[in-house]
Amino acid sequence: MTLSTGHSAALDFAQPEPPDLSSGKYVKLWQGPQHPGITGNMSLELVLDGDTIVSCKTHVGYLHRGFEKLMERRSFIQNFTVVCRIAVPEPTFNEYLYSHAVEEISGIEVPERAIWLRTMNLELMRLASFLMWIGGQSGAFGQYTVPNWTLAYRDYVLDLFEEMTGARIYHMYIVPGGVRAGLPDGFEERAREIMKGAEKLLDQIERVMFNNVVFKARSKGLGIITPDMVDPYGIVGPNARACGLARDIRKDEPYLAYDRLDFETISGNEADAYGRAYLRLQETRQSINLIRQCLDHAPTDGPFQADMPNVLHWKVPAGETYVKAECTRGEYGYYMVTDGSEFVRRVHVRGPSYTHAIAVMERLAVGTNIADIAGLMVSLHTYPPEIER
Amino acid sequence: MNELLERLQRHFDVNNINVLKPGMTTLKIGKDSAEILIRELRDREGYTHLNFITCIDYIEDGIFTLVYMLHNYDSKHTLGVHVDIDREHEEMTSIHTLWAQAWTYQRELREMYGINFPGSPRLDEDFCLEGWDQIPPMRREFDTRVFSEERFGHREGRHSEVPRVHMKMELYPKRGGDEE
Amino acid sequence: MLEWLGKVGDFSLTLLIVTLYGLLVGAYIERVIAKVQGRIGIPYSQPFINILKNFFKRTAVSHGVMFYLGPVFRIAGGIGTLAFIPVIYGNEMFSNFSMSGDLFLVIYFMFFGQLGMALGAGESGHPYSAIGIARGLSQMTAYEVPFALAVISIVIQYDTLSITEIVAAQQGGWQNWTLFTNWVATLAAMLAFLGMTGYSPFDIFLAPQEIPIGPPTEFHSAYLGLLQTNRALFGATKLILFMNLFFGGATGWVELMIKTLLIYMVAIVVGVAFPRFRVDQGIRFFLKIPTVIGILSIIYVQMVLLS
Amino acid sequence: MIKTLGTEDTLENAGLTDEEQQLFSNARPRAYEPYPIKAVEDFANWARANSLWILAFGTGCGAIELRPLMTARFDANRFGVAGRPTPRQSSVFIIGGYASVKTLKRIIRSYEQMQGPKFVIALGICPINGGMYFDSYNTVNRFDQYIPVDLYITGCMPRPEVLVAGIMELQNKIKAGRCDGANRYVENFDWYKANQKKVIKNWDMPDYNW
Repeated sequence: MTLSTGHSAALDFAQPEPPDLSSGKYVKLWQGPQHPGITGNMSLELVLDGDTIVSCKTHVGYLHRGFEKLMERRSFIQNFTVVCRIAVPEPTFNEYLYSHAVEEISGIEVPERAIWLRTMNLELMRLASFLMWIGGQSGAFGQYTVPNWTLAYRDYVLDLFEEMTGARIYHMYIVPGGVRAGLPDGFEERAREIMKGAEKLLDQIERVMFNNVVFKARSKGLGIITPDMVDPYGIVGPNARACGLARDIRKDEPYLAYDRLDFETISGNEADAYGRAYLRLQETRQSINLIRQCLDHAPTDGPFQADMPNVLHWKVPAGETYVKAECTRGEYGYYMVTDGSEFVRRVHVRGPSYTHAIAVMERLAVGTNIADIAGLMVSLHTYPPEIER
Repeated sequence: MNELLERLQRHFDVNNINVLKPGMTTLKIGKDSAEILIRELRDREGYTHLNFITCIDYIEDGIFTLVYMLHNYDSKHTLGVHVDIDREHEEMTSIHTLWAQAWTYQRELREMYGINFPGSPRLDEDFCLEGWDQIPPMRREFDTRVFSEERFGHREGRHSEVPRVHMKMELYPKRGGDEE
Repeated sequence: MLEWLGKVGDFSLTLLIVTLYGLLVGAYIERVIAKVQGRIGIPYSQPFINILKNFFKRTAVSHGVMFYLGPVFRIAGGIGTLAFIPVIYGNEMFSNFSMSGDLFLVIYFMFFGQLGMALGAGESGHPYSAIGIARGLSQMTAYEVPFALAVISIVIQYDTLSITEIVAAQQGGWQNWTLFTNWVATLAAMLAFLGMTGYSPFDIFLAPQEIPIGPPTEFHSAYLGLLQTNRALFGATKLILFMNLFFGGATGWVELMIKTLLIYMVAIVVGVAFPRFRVDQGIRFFLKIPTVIGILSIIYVQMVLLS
Repeated sequence: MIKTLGTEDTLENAGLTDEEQQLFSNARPRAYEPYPIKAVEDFANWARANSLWILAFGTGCGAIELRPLMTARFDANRFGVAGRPTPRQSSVFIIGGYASVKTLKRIIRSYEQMQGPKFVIALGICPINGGMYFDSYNTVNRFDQYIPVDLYITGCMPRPEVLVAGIMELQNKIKAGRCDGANRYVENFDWYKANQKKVIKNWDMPDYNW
């Protein structure tokens, strides 16, 4: 399928005129930050005409901790405890990308076993995050059975993390130079069992949620992203793949062990909320498949950590790099500039929600019903901490 | 790849071309022709994806280096366009007409570094901070630790250590932390 | 006079039993939902503790006179509805103030509470309350159409406006229940019942993810305690009304409990499986199939049963 | 309803415009007394402890472990804990870790709208002394300078098991009548307000959000 992704002149991203609130025709409504229908701690400033939204403004910054500033005054190894806190549902991607950027600049080779363990860790993270997302999408449309199932099952995946890394949420497992530990005894069998259960759960969810007539009625036609929006709006990940673009960093520019894994980029052809949700369901299955492959191929012995300089005196040579990985929401990137000192000069974290939650959301929200805002928001899979960092 | 760089060198005053790794190159261009270069890259060379815009503060040289990271999905190549601007007259041409998310980045840079992008929409609205009354926080002269202790106080009993010094004291207590 | 006072005393007892039963059945239903979701769910005492807690709150902010009166109207609507429904058939003590023509009065009272609530929530000034009210009232208008048609159908069928007489006509075995004699009207009414209970997919006026719980957003402390009491009472009352109209009524408390629980289950089975409709979709739903079934039920009565 | 009390007992509401001053109450909050009969108070505390409604406001990363807590695996519903989407009806405010200045303003607003008795649980080390964000320019270091905290739960993230244990501890404290954070807030109202206004520079809300 060929699609035009070029920039067309017809698309204009001019800010719409603010509606005249004093006319008494509109209602201004803040959705968030204290609102159960919002993803994380952010808020939408909505102007309504009846039930229809005429203007939407995203407000972020409620979780701003100034990570990029903090990292400039922490040594390289101290940074490592900070980075995973940037995104709570997927901390592993921060760990990996930070470690990868440092390794790339200082030329550290990561051992083979660590590469496989990292790949497995990232895929487990994708699985856990997708499970939570499916629950969120279902809950946003008022179906509370599926979130209970998926969140409970996500806990089993978190148990795997706990075995592997010692922590449920903030693993701090992928360190510069490798990983912190190998796999415990019996991990493989337990992981396979949980993968089996996850597949069964996904089948049930497909029956309960995706074949549900009301879910279809709510999500079909909601928040359509056309292919010519993708590049001008910087849309990445499942949101872009759902409208037919086969773009997956894992396939296009393979990192870690992804060039040795057998998988295909999934792309859909319905770019509405339903299409995106269904694509993510398939990606969840893909993640399960990839975890199985990692379990098959991962070497069980050998070093999992490269020789590292004394981290207390660690000076990384001057350099610059941009590394990226495919997280559940799309391209997650770390841009790092070093100047040869013990401290990093500049780190910029590129989160996919940056554009999804602000530019895309503000455009897609206009004209939708107030009832669909929560569903639309979740359907774009936005997560505020990676916007404001 | 080299053809592209040659083409760019023919038409623009680009310098400091730096091939960081296969699939990623950075180059530097003057402030005035940067917007035209970026537009050219987007429309003619297929760099249709804007990864991000960011800024590096080189306080010792008195410059801000703006970094526009562009990506070409067809050639799978990332191009970093570096633009130096004066730290005292921090102003840059806005590219909000090229990408829909560009104004968000510019709004962030305005807040975090104080860089002005004339014409960029909603530039002076609060982005992350609210009621900020200091110099922009990401500038290197802003000391976040001092500010934090002044503004938010300090709880008795908490102290933080430099790990290197702390580990020296732990490992070589008799020698007063002297390693040698 | 004394007789009348005794009647009030009897009604108070009914009210107490029905409210307690409503709270208990609410807890049970919560536990059933929890089971479907893989949880254990709340203890049976939880609804009682919640209400107690709300009455024990030490501060309460008022938004005006109507804000006070909203929950009062609501519970008055609940009590009023129950007052004219005979709870146990053939038992003088629990037949309340049932009289000829009470069916219309009951339907009126069911509206009354909602309208009072609408005034109270409107006074709170919260935009989500206002949206919730608009949604709730429009949905109510929509589901009242099939319900009213079904009621008209059985009124024609039994040729009476008295609930007691309708129940009396259904006595003498399950084959006399409206469910079997006039299944078309029962179907229309049960579809309306889904909207009436406010579970998914028709919980659009509460909709936590959209308009944080809608009309009662600003209600708290004792106001909320009253609303919760009414929710239990009104919920049980609606069940009793449906049981009387369509499922043959009850001659004892045990029969009442079994029947109402089963009727409630209809809403729960649908509720746990479906997401929520958007408000326009919900209204369209009621005005399409259930309304058509409602009209058909009248035709059915006229053409089949009475010919 | 606009409450206007005597001048010596009112708040200034200096952050509001004249027009807005008409809309907001300027009354001071008052501490609430326990019921005169001890048995009634104990019974009330028992009811309060067994019906903890948590405000659905994920102020920080701690919110991520509240979902497992409320859903099938840990199911806090068993203990009478439920989520509540509006501050008016909730009695427990869970501060999910660090509080940035922008969020702190919303926390204050939500907290003051909650009806007493109300309780605050703070998760992690960040609200105690800043944690790993001790030098951040946008997160507060000592949360209890702005809002009184009844219970701290340690860990980053606190695991759901710890949250359950913390909730039980809170229940014990409430039953023993030792959760008086809301009263402390009222008694030291001026001190709290001064601290809040020290960090929140654009104070454009009433001094007490009724």
